Amino acid sequence: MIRVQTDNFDISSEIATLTAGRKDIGALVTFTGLVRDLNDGDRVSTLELEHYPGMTEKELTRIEAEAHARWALRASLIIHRVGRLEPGDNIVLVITASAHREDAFKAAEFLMDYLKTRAPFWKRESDGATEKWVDARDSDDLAAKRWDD
Amino acid sequence: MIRVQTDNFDISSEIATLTAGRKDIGALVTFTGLVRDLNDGDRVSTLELEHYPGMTEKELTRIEAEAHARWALRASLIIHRVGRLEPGDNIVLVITASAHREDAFKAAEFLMDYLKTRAPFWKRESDGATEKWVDARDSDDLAAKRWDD
Amino acid sequence: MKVLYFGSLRDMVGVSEEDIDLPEGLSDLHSLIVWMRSRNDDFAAAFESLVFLRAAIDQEHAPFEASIIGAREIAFFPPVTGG
Amino acid sequence: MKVLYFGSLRDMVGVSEEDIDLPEGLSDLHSLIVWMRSRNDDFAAAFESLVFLRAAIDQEHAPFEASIIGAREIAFFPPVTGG
Repeated sequence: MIRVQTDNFDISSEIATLTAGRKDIGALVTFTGLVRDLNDGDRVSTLELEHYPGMTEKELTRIEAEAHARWALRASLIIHRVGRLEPGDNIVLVITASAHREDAFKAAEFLMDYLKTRAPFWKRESDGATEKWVDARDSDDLAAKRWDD
Repeated sequence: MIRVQTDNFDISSEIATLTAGRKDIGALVTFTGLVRDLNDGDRVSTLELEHYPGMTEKELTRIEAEAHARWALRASLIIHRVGRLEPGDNIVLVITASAHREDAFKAAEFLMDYLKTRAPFWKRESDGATEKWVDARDSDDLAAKRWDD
Repeated sequence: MKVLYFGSLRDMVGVSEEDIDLPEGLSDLHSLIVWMRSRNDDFAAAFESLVFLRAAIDQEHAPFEASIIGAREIAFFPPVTGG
Repeated sequence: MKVLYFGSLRDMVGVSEEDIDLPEGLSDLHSLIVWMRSRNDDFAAAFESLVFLRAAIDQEHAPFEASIIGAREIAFFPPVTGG
Protein backbone atom coordinates (compact mmCIF):
# COMPACT_ATOMS: atom_id res chain seq x y z
CA MET A 1 0.00 0.00 0.00
CA ILE A 2 1.16 3.54 -0.70
CA ARG A 3 -0.13 6.93 0.43
CA VAL A 4 0.83 10.55 -0.19
CA GLN A 5 -0.61 12.89 2.41
CA THR A 6 -0.14 16.19 4.23
CA ASP A 7 -1.17 14.72 7.61
CA ASN A 8 1.18 13.09 10.07
CA PHE A 9 1.05 9.31 10.61
CA ASP A 10 1.08 7.11 13.68
CA ILE A 11 3.37 4.11 13.35
CA SER A 12 1.53 1.81 15.78
CA SER A 13 -1.82 2.48 14.09
CA GLU A 14 -0.34 1.84 10.65
CA ILE A 15 1.21 -1.43 11.83
CA ALA A 16 -2.06 -2.51 13.45
CA THR A 17 -4.01 -1.87 10.22
CA LEU A 18 -1.38 -3.53 8.04
CA THR A 19 -1.02 -6.70 10.12
CA ALA A 20 -4.57 -7.05 11.50
CA GLY A 21 -5.46 -10.71 12.08
CA ARG A 22 -2.17 -11.99 10.70
CA LYS A 23 -0.12 -14.57 12.58
CA ASP A 24 2.37 -15.41 9.84
CA ILE A 25 4.61 -12.36 10.33
CA GLY A 26 7.81 -12.97 12.27
CA ALA A 27 9.68 -9.78 11.44
CA LEU A 28 8.48 -6.24 10.96
CA VAL A 29 10.75 -3.32 10.09
CA THR A 30 9.77 0.34 10.03
CA PHE A 31 11.82 3.21 8.70
CA THR A 32 10.83 6.76 9.56
CA GLY A 33 12.52 9.76 7.96
CA LEU A 34 12.30 13.00 9.96
CA VAL A 35 13.12 16.67 9.46
CA ARG A 36 16.37 17.61 11.22
CA ASP A 37 17.04 21.13 12.53
CA LEU A 38 20.50 21.07 10.93
CA ASN A 39 21.17 19.78 7.40
CA ASP A 40 24.70 19.90 5.97
CA GLY A 41 25.50 22.61 8.51
CA ASP A 42 22.51 24.81 7.63
CA ARG A 43 19.88 25.60 10.21
CA VAL A 44 16.43 24.44 9.09
CA SER A 45 13.29 26.11 10.39
CA THR A 46 10.84 24.81 7.79
CA LEU A 47 10.89 22.23 5.02
CA GLU A 48 8.50 22.40 2.07
CA LEU A 49 7.87 19.16 0.23
CA GLU A 50 6.64 19.33 -3.36
CA HIS A 51 5.78 16.37 -5.56
CA TYR A 52 4.48 15.39 -8.99
CA PRO A 53 0.91 14.21 -8.37
CA GLY A 54 0.08 11.17 -10.45
CA MET A 55 3.66 10.20 -11.15
CA THR A 56 4.42 9.97 -7.40
CA GLU A 57 1.72 7.37 -6.79
CA LYS A 58 2.71 5.38 -9.89
CA GLU A 59 6.39 5.42 -8.97
CA LEU A 60 5.81 4.43 -5.32
CA THR A 61 3.52 1.60 -6.48
CA ARG A 62 6.19 0.42 -8.91
CA ILE A 63 8.93 0.54 -6.24
CA GLU A 64 6.76 -1.38 -3.77
CA ALA A 65 5.97 -4.06 -6.40
CA GLU A 66 9.68 -4.38 -7.16
CA ALA A 67 10.40 -5.01 -3.45
CA HIS A 68 7.73 -7.73 -3.35
CA ALA A 69 9.27 -9.34 -6.45
CA ARG A 70 12.71 -9.41 -4.79
CA TRP A 71 11.88 -10.47 -1.23
CA ALA A 72 9.30 -12.68 0.48
CA LEU A 73 7.23 -9.85 1.95
CA ARG A 74 3.90 -10.52 3.61
CA ALA A 75 2.87 -6.85 3.84
CA SER A 76 4.29 -3.42 3.16
CA LEU A 77 3.37 0.23 3.36
CA ILE A 78 4.89 3.45 2.10
CA ILE A 79 3.59 6.81 3.34
CA HIS A 80 5.19 10.06 2.17
CA ARG A 81 4.11 13.45 3.44
CA VAL A 82 4.00 16.63 1.33
CA GLY A 83 3.55 20.28 2.24
CA ARG A 84 5.11 22.34 5.01
CA LEU A 85 7.04 20.51 7.76
CA GLU A 86 9.17 21.52 10.72
CA PRO A 87 12.19 19.99 12.50
CA GLY A 88 11.15 16.87 14.39
CA ASP A 89 8.25 16.19 11.98
CA ASN A 90 7.90 12.87 10.21
CA ILE A 91 8.48 12.90 6.43
CA VAL A 92 8.28 9.31 5.30
CA LEU A 93 7.31 5.91 6.68
CA VAL A 94 8.21 2.54 5.20
CA ILE A 95 6.95 -0.69 6.78
CA THR A 96 7.97 -4.16 5.64
CA ALA A 97 6.73 -7.41 7.17
CA SER A 98 8.03 -10.88 6.48
CA ALA A 99 8.49 -14.32 8.04
CA HIS A 100 12.19 -13.69 8.68
CA ARG A 101 14.17 -10.59 9.50
CA GLU A 102 16.56 -10.56 6.55
CA ASP A 103 13.78 -10.04 3.99
CA ALA A 104 12.14 -7.32 6.06
CA PHE A 105 15.42 -5.43 6.61
CA LYS A 106 16.66 -5.71 3.01
CA ALA A 107 13.30 -4.72 1.53
CA ALA A 108 13.03 -1.65 3.80
CA GLU A 109 16.52 -0.49 2.81
CA PHE A 110 15.74 -1.10 -0.85
CA LEU A 111 12.47 0.83 -0.65
CA MET A 112 14.20 3.80 0.96
CA ASP A 113 17.10 3.78 -1.52
CA TYR A 114 14.74 3.63 -4.50
CA LEU A 115 12.34 6.15 -3.03
CA LYS A 116 15.24 8.59 -2.45
CA THR A 117 16.45 8.37 -6.04
CA ARG A 118 13.25 7.74 -8.07
CA ALA A 119 10.13 9.07 -6.33
CA PRO A 120 9.34 12.58 -7.62
CA PHE A 121 9.59 14.65 -4.44
CA TRP A 122 11.60 17.84 -4.01
CA LYS A 123 12.55 19.51 -0.73
CA ARG A 124 12.95 23.24 -0.18
CA GLU A 125 14.52 24.33 3.10
CA SER A 126 14.15 27.64 4.86
CA ASP A 127 16.24 28.87 7.78
CA GLY A 128 13.58 31.49 8.49
CA ALA A 129 15.19 34.11 6.22
CA THR A 130 16.21 32.50 2.94
CA GLU A 131 14.86 29.51 1.05
CA LYS A 132 16.84 27.03 -0.97
CA TRP A 133 16.18 23.79 -2.82
CA VAL A 134 17.89 20.79 -1.28
CA ASP A 135 20.54 19.19 -3.51
CA ALA A 136 20.37 15.49 -4.35
CA ARG A 137 23.10 13.46 -2.65
CA ASP A 138 25.61 11.35 -4.57
CA SER A 139 25.54 8.95 -1.59
CA ASP A 140 21.87 8.24 -2.33
CA ASP A 141 22.68 7.35 -5.95
CA LEU A 142 25.44 5.06 -4.76
CA ALA A 143 23.13 3.43 -2.21
CA ALA A 144 20.54 2.75 -4.91
CA LYS A 145 23.13 1.30 -7.31
CA ARG A 146 23.95 -1.57 -4.92
CA TRP A 147 20.62 -3.22 -5.85
CA ASP A 148 21.51 -3.28 -9.59
CA ASP A 149 22.30 -6.91 -10.10
CA MET B 1 18.20 1.72 27.01
CA ILE B 2 17.27 -1.90 27.53
CA ARG B 3 14.30 -3.59 29.16
CA VAL B 4 13.21 -7.16 29.86
CA GLN B 5 9.50 -7.45 30.58
CA THR B 6 6.48 -9.73 30.42
CA ASP B 7 4.18 -6.91 29.21
CA ASN B 8 3.60 -6.00 25.59
CA PHE B 9 5.05 -2.74 24.21
CA ASP B 10 3.64 0.01 22.04
CA ILE B 11 6.05 1.12 19.32
CA SER B 12 4.73 4.70 18.94
CA SER B 13 4.90 5.30 22.71
CA GLU B 14 8.42 3.93 22.89
CA ILE B 15 9.53 6.14 19.98
CA ALA B 16 7.88 9.18 21.56
CA THR B 17 9.69 8.61 24.87
CA LEU B 18 12.99 7.87 23.19
CA THR B 19 13.01 10.90 20.88
CA ALA B 20 11.13 13.44 23.04
CA GLY B 21 12.26 17.00 22.29
CA ARG B 22 14.92 15.89 19.82
CA LYS B 23 15.22 17.52 16.41
CA ASP B 24 18.55 16.03 15.37
CA ILE B 25 17.19 12.64 14.31
CA GLY B 26 16.78 12.14 10.57
CA ALA B 27 16.33 8.37 10.47
CA LEU B 28 14.60 6.00 12.84
CA VAL B 29 14.43 2.24 12.35
CA THR B 30 12.37 -0.20 14.38
CA PHE B 31 12.54 -3.96 14.27
CA THR B 32 9.77 -6.02 15.85
CA GLY B 33 10.02 -9.78 16.20
CA LEU B 34 6.70 -11.60 16.51
CA VAL B 35 5.46 -15.11 17.26
CA ARG B 36 4.38 -16.93 14.08
CA ASP B 37 1.73 -19.64 14.09
CA LEU B 38 3.99 -21.86 11.98
CA ASN B 39 7.71 -22.32 12.67
CA ASP B 40 9.77 -24.67 10.47
CA GLY B 41 6.55 -26.44 9.53
CA ASP B 42 5.36 -26.93 13.12
CA ARG B 43 2.14 -25.40 14.33
CA VAL B 44 2.72 -23.07 17.29
CA SER B 45 -0.04 -22.39 19.79
CA THR B 46 2.10 -20.97 22.61
CA LEU B 47 5.68 -19.86 23.02
CA GLU B 48 7.38 -19.74 26.41
CA LEU B 49 10.38 -17.45 26.71
CA GLU B 50 12.89 -18.15 29.46
CA HIS B 51 15.98 -16.06 30.21
CA TYR B 52 18.95 -15.73 32.54
CA PRO B 53 18.08 -12.80 34.82
CA GLY B 54 21.11 -10.66 35.47
CA MET B 55 23.13 -11.90 32.53
CA THR B 56 20.37 -10.88 30.09
CA GLU B 57 20.47 -7.25 31.18
CA LYS B 58 24.28 -7.18 31.14
CA GLU B 59 24.47 -8.78 27.71
CA LEU B 60 21.84 -6.49 26.17
CA THR B 61 23.61 -3.46 27.64
CA ARG B 62 26.91 -4.67 26.21
CA ILE B 63 25.38 -5.28 22.76
CA GLU B 64 23.78 -1.84 22.75
CA ALA B 65 27.07 -0.17 23.74
CA GLU B 66 28.83 -2.04 20.94
CA ALA B 67 26.30 -0.68 18.41
CA HIS B 68 26.90 2.87 19.67
CA ALA B 69 30.65 2.34 19.33
CA ARG B 70 30.25 1.21 15.70
CA TRP B 71 27.63 3.66 14.37
CA ALA B 72 26.67 7.29 14.97
CA LEU B 73 23.49 6.56 16.91
CA ARG B 74 21.57 9.33 18.65
CA ALA B 75 19.26 7.01 20.59
CA SER B 76 18.45 3.33 20.87
CA LEU B 77 16.19 0.94 22.73
CA ILE B 78 16.00 -2.81 23.14
CA ILE B 79 12.93 -4.44 24.73
CA HIS B 80 12.68 -8.21 25.04
CA ARG B 81 9.64 -9.96 26.42
CA VAL B 82 9.73 -13.12 28.55
CA GLY B 83 7.02 -15.52 29.69
CA ARG B 84 4.11 -16.99 27.79
CA LEU B 85 3.30 -15.64 24.32
CA GLU B 86 0.92 -16.55 21.50
CA PRO B 87 1.03 -16.28 17.70
CA GLY B 88 0.78 -12.63 16.65
CA ASP B 89 2.34 -11.43 19.93
CA ASN B 90 5.37 -9.17 19.95
CA ILE B 91 8.61 -10.74 21.25
CA VAL B 92 11.30 -8.15 20.78
CA LEU B 93 11.63 -4.48 19.81
CA VAL B 94 14.79 -2.75 18.66
CA ILE B 95 14.82 0.98 17.88
CA THR B 96 17.77 2.86 16.42
CA ALA B 97 17.83 6.59 15.68
CA SER B 98 20.51 8.46 13.78
CA ALA B 99 21.10 11.47 11.55
CA HIS B 100 21.23 9.32 8.42
CA ARG B 101 19.50 6.11 7.43
CA GLU B 102 22.55 3.94 6.85
CA ASP B 103 23.65 4.06 10.51
CA ALA B 104 20.14 3.41 11.78
CA PHE B 105 19.60 0.41 9.44
CA LYS B 106 23.00 -1.16 10.03
CA ALA B 107 22.83 -0.74 13.81
CA ALA B 108 19.35 -2.30 13.98
CA GLU B 109 20.49 -5.33 11.94
CA PHE B 110 23.60 -5.66 14.08
CA LEU B 111 21.60 -5.47 17.32
CA MET B 112 19.24 -8.19 16.14
CA ASP B 113 22.05 -10.46 14.91
CA TYR B 114 23.94 -10.12 18.19
CA LEU B 115 20.83 -10.44 20.30
CA LYS B 116 19.87 -13.64 18.45
CA THR B 117 23.26 -15.27 19.08
CA ARG B 118 24.38 -13.80 22.42
CA ALA B 119 21.47 -12.70 24.61
CA PRO B 120 20.54 -15.54 27.01
CA PHE B 121 16.94 -16.26 25.99
CA TRP B 122 15.50 -19.68 25.20
CA LYS B 123 12.23 -20.42 23.44
CA ARG B 124 9.99 -23.40 24.09
CA GLU B 125 7.16 -23.99 21.61
CA SER B 126 3.96 -25.88 22.19
CA ASP B 127 1.48 -26.96 19.50
CA GLY B 128 -1.13 -27.48 22.22
CA ALA B 129 -0.16 -31.10 22.85
CA THR B 130 3.62 -31.41 23.00
CA GLU B 131 6.32 -28.97 24.01
CA LYS B 132 9.76 -28.65 22.49
CA TRP B 133 12.72 -26.35 22.84
CA VAL B 134 13.45 -24.31 19.73
CA ASP B 135 16.79 -25.12 18.08
CA ALA B 136 19.29 -22.35 17.40
CA ARG B 137 19.66 -21.55 13.70
CA ASP B 138 22.96 -21.77 11.84
CA SER B 139 21.73 -18.86 9.73
CA ASP B 140 21.72 -16.66 12.84
CA ASP B 141 25.36 -17.55 13.57
CA LEU B 142 26.27 -16.73 9.98
CA ALA B 143 24.39 -13.44 10.16
CA ALA B 144 26.26 -12.46 13.33
CA LYS B 145 29.65 -13.39 11.84
CA ARG B 146 29.38 -10.73 9.11
CA TRP B 147 30.07 -8.04 11.76
CA ASP B 148 33.40 -9.67 12.77
CA ASP B 149 35.86 -7.31 11.14
CA MET C 1 1.33 18.40 -25.42
CA LYS C 2 1.24 19.09 -21.69
CA VAL C 3 4.63 20.01 -20.23
CA LEU C 4 5.28 20.25 -16.47
CA TYR C 5 8.21 21.72 -14.54
CA PHE C 6 9.08 20.97 -10.92
CA GLY C 7 11.39 22.14 -8.15
CA SER C 8 14.22 24.54 -8.86
CA LEU C 9 13.67 24.08 -12.62
CA ARG C 10 10.14 25.49 -12.32
CA ASP C 11 11.49 28.47 -10.39
CA MET C 12 13.98 29.11 -13.21
CA VAL C 13 11.51 28.92 -16.08
CA GLY C 14 8.80 30.71 -14.11
CA VAL C 15 5.97 28.39 -15.13
CA SER C 16 4.72 25.11 -13.67
CA GLU C 17 2.59 23.80 -16.50
CA GLU C 18 1.87 24.68 -20.11
CA ASP C 19 0.32 23.29 -23.29
CA ILE C 20 2.78 23.37 -26.12
CA ASP C 21 2.28 22.85 -29.82
CA LEU C 22 5.60 21.31 -30.65
CA PRO C 23 7.34 22.39 -33.84
CA GLU C 24 7.81 19.74 -36.54
CA GLY C 25 10.79 17.45 -36.31
CA LEU C 26 11.08 17.04 -32.53
CA SER C 27 11.13 13.29 -32.01
CA ASP C 28 12.96 12.65 -28.73
CA LEU C 29 13.53 14.32 -25.38
CA HIS C 30 16.95 15.51 -26.44
CA SER C 31 15.59 17.48 -29.41
CA LEU C 32 12.85 18.90 -27.15
CA ILE C 33 15.50 20.08 -24.68
CA VAL C 34 17.43 21.81 -27.48
CA TRP C 35 14.23 23.54 -28.54
CA MET C 36 13.50 24.56 -24.90
CA ARG C 37 16.86 26.34 -24.76
CA SER C 38 15.87 28.47 -27.75
CA ARG C 39 12.67 29.81 -26.18
CA ASN C 40 14.11 32.57 -23.98
CA ASP C 41 16.96 33.33 -21.58
CA ASP C 42 15.23 31.67 -18.59
CA PHE C 43 14.66 28.45 -20.50
CA ALA C 44 18.18 28.63 -21.94
CA ALA C 45 19.59 28.80 -18.40
CA ALA C 46 17.27 26.13 -16.97
CA PHE C 47 18.00 23.62 -19.75
CA GLU C 48 21.67 24.51 -20.22
CA SER C 49 23.15 21.55 -18.32
CA LEU C 50 21.94 17.98 -18.70
CA VAL C 51 23.79 16.85 -15.59
CA PHE C 52 21.11 17.98 -13.17
CA LEU C 53 18.16 17.58 -15.52
CA ARG C 54 15.71 14.69 -15.31
CA ALA C 55 12.61 13.93 -17.39
CA ALA C 56 9.47 11.83 -17.33
CA ILE C 57 7.20 10.86 -20.22
CA ASP C 58 3.59 10.11 -19.27
CA GLN C 59 4.63 9.97 -15.59
CA GLU C 60 7.49 7.53 -16.04
CA HIS C 61 11.20 8.28 -15.78
CA ALA C 62 12.68 8.52 -19.27
CA PRO C 63 16.21 8.84 -20.66
CA PHE C 64 16.91 11.75 -23.02
CA GLU C 65 17.01 9.38 -26.00
CA ALA C 66 13.37 8.39 -25.39
CA SER C 67 10.86 9.11 -28.14
CA ILE C 68 8.27 11.79 -27.40
CA ILE C 69 6.04 10.85 -30.30
CA GLY C 70 2.54 10.16 -28.98
CA ALA C 71 3.42 11.38 -25.47
CA ARG C 72 0.59 13.17 -23.67
CA GLU C 73 2.53 14.61 -20.74
CA ILE C 74 6.20 15.42 -20.38
CA ALA C 75 7.83 16.66 -17.17
CA PHE C 76 11.24 18.18 -16.49
CA PHE C 77 12.76 18.42 -13.04
CA PRO C 78 16.01 18.33 -11.06
CA PRO C 79 17.16 15.10 -9.33
CA VAL C 80 14.58 14.09 -6.73
CA THR C 81 15.17 14.75 -3.02
CA GLY C 82 12.33 13.02 -1.17
CA GLY C 83 12.47 10.51 1.66
CA MET D 1 30.09 -21.98 43.82
CA LYS D 2 26.65 -21.22 42.37
CA VAL D 3 25.88 -23.19 39.21
CA LEU D 4 22.86 -22.48 36.99
CA TYR D 5 21.30 -24.50 34.18
CA PHE D 6 18.94 -23.16 31.51
CA GLY D 7 16.69 -24.34 28.72
CA SER D 8 16.79 -27.94 27.51
CA LEU D 9 19.97 -28.51 29.57
CA ARG D 10 18.09 -27.75 32.78
CA ASP D 11 15.35 -30.19 31.77
CA MET D 12 17.99 -32.87 31.23
CA VAL D 13 19.80 -32.41 34.55
CA GLY D 14 16.53 -31.81 36.43
CA VAL D 15 17.81 -28.86 38.47
CA SER D 16 17.93 -25.14 37.75
CA GLU D 17 20.37 -23.93 40.37
CA GLU D 18 22.70 -25.48 42.94
CA ASP D 19 25.57 -24.62 45.25
CA ILE D 20 28.52 -26.86 44.57
CA ASP D 21 31.72 -27.39 46.54
CA LEU D 22 34.05 -28.13 43.69
CA PRO D 23 36.58 -30.90 44.11
CA GLU D 24 40.25 -29.90 44.12
CA GLY D 25 42.02 -29.51 40.82
CA LEU D 26 39.21 -28.11 38.67
CA SER D 27 40.69 -24.98 37.15
CA ASP D 28 38.80 -24.33 33.92
CA LEU D 29 35.35 -24.84 32.44
CA HIS D 30 36.52 -27.88 30.53
CA SER D 31 37.60 -29.73 33.67
CA LEU D 32 34.32 -28.74 35.32
CA ILE D 33 32.39 -30.19 32.38
CA VAL D 34 34.32 -33.47 32.65
CA TRP D 35 33.48 -33.58 36.38
CA MET D 36 29.79 -32.85 35.61
CA ARG D 37 29.66 -35.92 33.36
CA SER D 38 30.77 -38.09 36.30
CA ARG D 39 27.96 -37.00 38.61
CA ASN D 40 25.14 -39.22 37.31
CA ASP D 41 23.55 -40.45 34.09
CA ASP D 42 21.46 -37.31 33.57
CA PHE D 43 24.51 -35.06 33.87
CA ALA D 44 26.52 -37.46 31.72
CA ALA D 45 23.92 -37.16 28.96
CA ALA D 46 23.47 -33.39 29.31
CA PHE D 47 27.20 -32.66 29.18
CA GLU D 48 28.12 -35.36 26.67
CA SER D 49 28.45 -33.14 23.59
CA LEU D 50 30.26 -29.82 23.62
CA VAL D 51 28.76 -28.81 20.27
CA PHE D 52 25.47 -27.58 21.72
CA LEU D 53 26.83 -26.54 25.11
CA ARG D 54 27.48 -22.93 26.06
CA ALA D 55 28.74 -21.45 29.33
CA ALA D 56 28.94 -18.18 31.20
CA ILE D 57 31.19 -17.20 34.09
CA ASP D 58 29.83 -14.48 36.35
CA GLN D 59 27.15 -13.70 33.75
CA GLU D 60 29.53 -13.32 30.81
CA HIS D 61 29.90 -15.71 27.88
CA ALA D 62 33.05 -17.79 28.39
CA PRO D 63 34.97 -20.28 26.24
CA PHE D 64 35.62 -23.72 27.72
CA GLU D 65 39.29 -22.84 28.25
CA ALA D 66 38.31 -20.03 30.63
CA SER D 67 39.55 -20.25 34.21
CA ILE D 68 36.89 -20.82 36.87
CA ILE D 69 39.17 -19.90 39.74
CA GLY D 70 37.51 -17.16 41.79
CA ALA D 71 34.24 -17.42 39.82
CA ARG D 72 31.11 -16.81 41.90
CA GLU D 73 28.49 -17.99 39.39
CA ILE D 74 28.75 -20.38 36.48
CA ALA D 75 25.94 -21.13 34.06
CA PHE D 76 25.50 -23.84 31.43
CA PHE D 77 22.95 -23.68 28.64
CA PRO D 78 22.23 -24.60 25.02
CA PRO D 79 22.74 -22.06 22.20
CA VAL D 80 20.43 -19.09 22.78
CA THR D 81 17.21 -18.69 20.79
CA GLY D 82 15.85 -15.26 21.70
CA GLY D 83 14.85 -12.41 19.44
